[in-house]
Amino acid sequence: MAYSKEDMARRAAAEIPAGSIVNLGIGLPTLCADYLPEGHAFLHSENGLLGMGPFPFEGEEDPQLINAGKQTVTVLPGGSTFDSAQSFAMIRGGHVDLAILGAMQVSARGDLANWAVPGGKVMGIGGAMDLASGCRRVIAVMQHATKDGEHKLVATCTYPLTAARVVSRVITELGVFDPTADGCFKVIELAPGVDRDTVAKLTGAPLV
Amino acid sequence: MAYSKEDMARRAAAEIPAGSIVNLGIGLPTLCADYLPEGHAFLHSENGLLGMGPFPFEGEEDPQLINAGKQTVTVLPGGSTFDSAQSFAMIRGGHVDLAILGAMQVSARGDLANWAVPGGKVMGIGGAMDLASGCRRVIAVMQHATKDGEHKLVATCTYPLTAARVVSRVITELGVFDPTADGCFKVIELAPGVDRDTVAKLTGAPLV
Amino acid sequence: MTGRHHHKVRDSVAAALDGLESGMTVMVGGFGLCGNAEALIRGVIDKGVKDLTLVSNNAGNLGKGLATWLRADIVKKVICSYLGTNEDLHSRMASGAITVEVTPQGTLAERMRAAGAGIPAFFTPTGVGTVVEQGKEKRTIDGREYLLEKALPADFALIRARTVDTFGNLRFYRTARNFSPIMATAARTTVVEADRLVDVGAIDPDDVHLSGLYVHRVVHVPEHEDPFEYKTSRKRPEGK
Amino acid sequence: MTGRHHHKVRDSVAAALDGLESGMTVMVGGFGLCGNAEALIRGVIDKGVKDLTLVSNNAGNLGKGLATWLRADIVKKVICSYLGTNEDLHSRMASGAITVEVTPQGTLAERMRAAGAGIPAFFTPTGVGTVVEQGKEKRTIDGREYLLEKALPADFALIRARTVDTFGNLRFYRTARNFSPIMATAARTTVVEADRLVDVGAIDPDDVHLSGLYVHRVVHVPEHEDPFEYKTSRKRPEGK
Repeated sequence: MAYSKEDMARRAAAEIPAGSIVNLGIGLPTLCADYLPEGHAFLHSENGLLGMGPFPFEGEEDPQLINAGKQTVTVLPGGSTFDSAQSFAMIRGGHVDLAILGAMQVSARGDLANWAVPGGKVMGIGGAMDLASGCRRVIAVMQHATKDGEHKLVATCTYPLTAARVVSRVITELGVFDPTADGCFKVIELAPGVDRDTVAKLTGAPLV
Repeated sequence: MAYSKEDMARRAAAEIPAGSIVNLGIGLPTLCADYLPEGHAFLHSENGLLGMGPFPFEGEEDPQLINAGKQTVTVLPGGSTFDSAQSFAMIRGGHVDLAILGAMQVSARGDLANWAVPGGKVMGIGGAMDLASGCRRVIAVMQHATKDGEHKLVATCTYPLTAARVVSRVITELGVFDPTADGCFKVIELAPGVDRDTVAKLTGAPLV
Repeated sequence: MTGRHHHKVRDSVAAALDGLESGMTVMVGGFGLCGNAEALIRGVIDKGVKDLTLVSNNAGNLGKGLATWLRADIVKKVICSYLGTNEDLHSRMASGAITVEVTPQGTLAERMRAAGAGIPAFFTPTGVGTVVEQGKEKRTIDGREYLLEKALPADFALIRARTVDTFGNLRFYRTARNFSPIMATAARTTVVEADRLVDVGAIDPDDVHLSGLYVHRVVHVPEHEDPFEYKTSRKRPEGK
Repeated sequence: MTGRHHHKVRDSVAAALDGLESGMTVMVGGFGLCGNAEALIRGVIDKGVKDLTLVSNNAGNLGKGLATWLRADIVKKVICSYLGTNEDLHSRMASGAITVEVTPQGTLAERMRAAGAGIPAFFTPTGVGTVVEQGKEKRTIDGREYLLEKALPADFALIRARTVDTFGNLRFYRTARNFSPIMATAARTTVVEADRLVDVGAIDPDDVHLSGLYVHRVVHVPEHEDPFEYKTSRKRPEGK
């Protein structure tokens, strides 16, 4: 009974302190917003918006009010808009408390690879490197391994890095794991019905 | 019949192109504004104002609307306010077309000294160095020599520099002079009744 | 001897683009298709220039916006942060028709801001330990590693704003702001496509997002397509 | 585990200054006496802290504003751009009671902006060939000389704004803005003295001058002295 995507989003949302500024990456991390009590945290979107609200009601979409994934969104009372230099000043300057990001690989020392596949099509960097190196805390939400069983939690990333030693916690369908300075993943919790041996086989670095 | 202060201000104002952005230094340069046709140029004040207008009418002074000399001023239609980082980004980035500044010494190569007297009280730098090195053109308005006849237009500045090789024109009560790359002051014009020999004696570098 | 801050309003897109020539570096505002200067983008194609270096976060998408420049083969190089699903860019990058320089988005923004602010280079933590390091000076300052990045200026900036006065003071709308204000500061000539054109005095000095000091030409374009890139919504609950 | 962006409104100046201790570096907004956070300035004296490093463009004038800190002998060092007629500072600088670091005004502003923006150091042309060069790296970039300047952070920023919502979004008034927004970005803790306090939603997102992301505490102070430093005026022409 591994975590579902919804479970993973809920588990990641539980990492968000009340009264914090959070940037949610494209994809699964975006779902975290559904599990936050109203007014609990303030969502930052790197294209120039703080206080991002949910998707608009049908018929109220505004093409000039979007998130970093170019989806139409809303702005909550107390929100603010700003230019891209200001937005990344917020990120790089350490004013965003937490980034919850998708990942392709995370190393046991916290290196993050989430922007390019070796030999794959270059999708670009976008805000990934700034978010990973600038936000005060970085949590990765990802599948524990590929469909073919290849490790994604690894000893050393083989994919191009986004930033080195930045991920403090990894949330996968199998549980919650913290990279450590000595190169092991510390098991924080296992999903219901998941045993440690299964996780160990699917992880490319020692568990502690 | 040397130039009066008003003549000097009028002469300096004639250097201001229509449709330009200008910063006028504290003191005599401020008087230039009185000789500009309405809407001719746009005055920048480094404390965060573009489109500065004349002093307010008596009774309409606002302590929160001041110029860089901390005098109460007004803002004209089309004016804008901004923070100090933005204001100096404008200056340093070359977006201010012209600075007209007071000077203690100007060298024949265009070095400017206008912020400190050796051994004197330290008044501070303020915006002087940013204006002198950032504005596209710098004109100095000054007395030609001290009361004791000491040179102020010199071969080499003995006062602490504000910026090197930035002054393109000097306006004094005796006339208009341009520093040159070969270290002479080029005589552009002499005030009515002023002869070249008088100027040469009161100038610390060759005239051409 | 006349400055550039009189009579900024042009009566046509063509007049507003006067002096934009082949081979130039052009910054174009917008985040994907959001906040595009649609008329100016069309105008550059109509002008017949080519070999442009385009600086834009995405260089268009879905065949729209700046993707029309790619299809018209008038771009030789793109400096951007993200290609994503922009197939027009992917295909030309693969064929070698266009050189693509990919930069972290925050570094791209800061390089423009630096160019506009007279800062020739700055240190940033972004990209340390990644491919972005290549060819750059790395330095440890107060115990942390940083890369030296250089200012990125342009010949022209083509941007759009919601409300513009005749001096070129700008107000933007929501996330259509994005890169536009900083591009305006980084370019030798900044051209603004104005949704609404108003007289000086109509915008309070404290309400100006970007001073007209950075703006050289204005053209009034009241109608825009404003295409959706990803139109997402939720159902309205009953009774709301 | 609670972030710093809930319940920012404090009911007293003393509560707003909680944690401000002797020996700290404190930035205080204002250009001379214009835009001073008057109640917070008084509150720091009342608190009884000392040995502060004060970062301010002028450190007061005419015995008012931050000159009250100088007279109360609670400042050991001042980082400023201009002393001018501030006799309280001149006398203490002469006696050695206070160390004064004088910085070009634009460099002072940019160093704060850099601290807030995660830029540890940047190159600037200002000060090249002057005493400001001393002890700094000088480098030629694209044929021009520049100095390397470092970011300037602070423990606290004490600023004032005209309109503030309960999340700490700020609007400033005219030239009272000056250094306040960038100081807010450069400090670990930013305290805002609000002329007017409003609910969230009262300020449109596009009208926010500085996002509440940079603000940690707000105290409502409706009354201010707002002294004139140099009250200049002209006569109203007859009939106007």
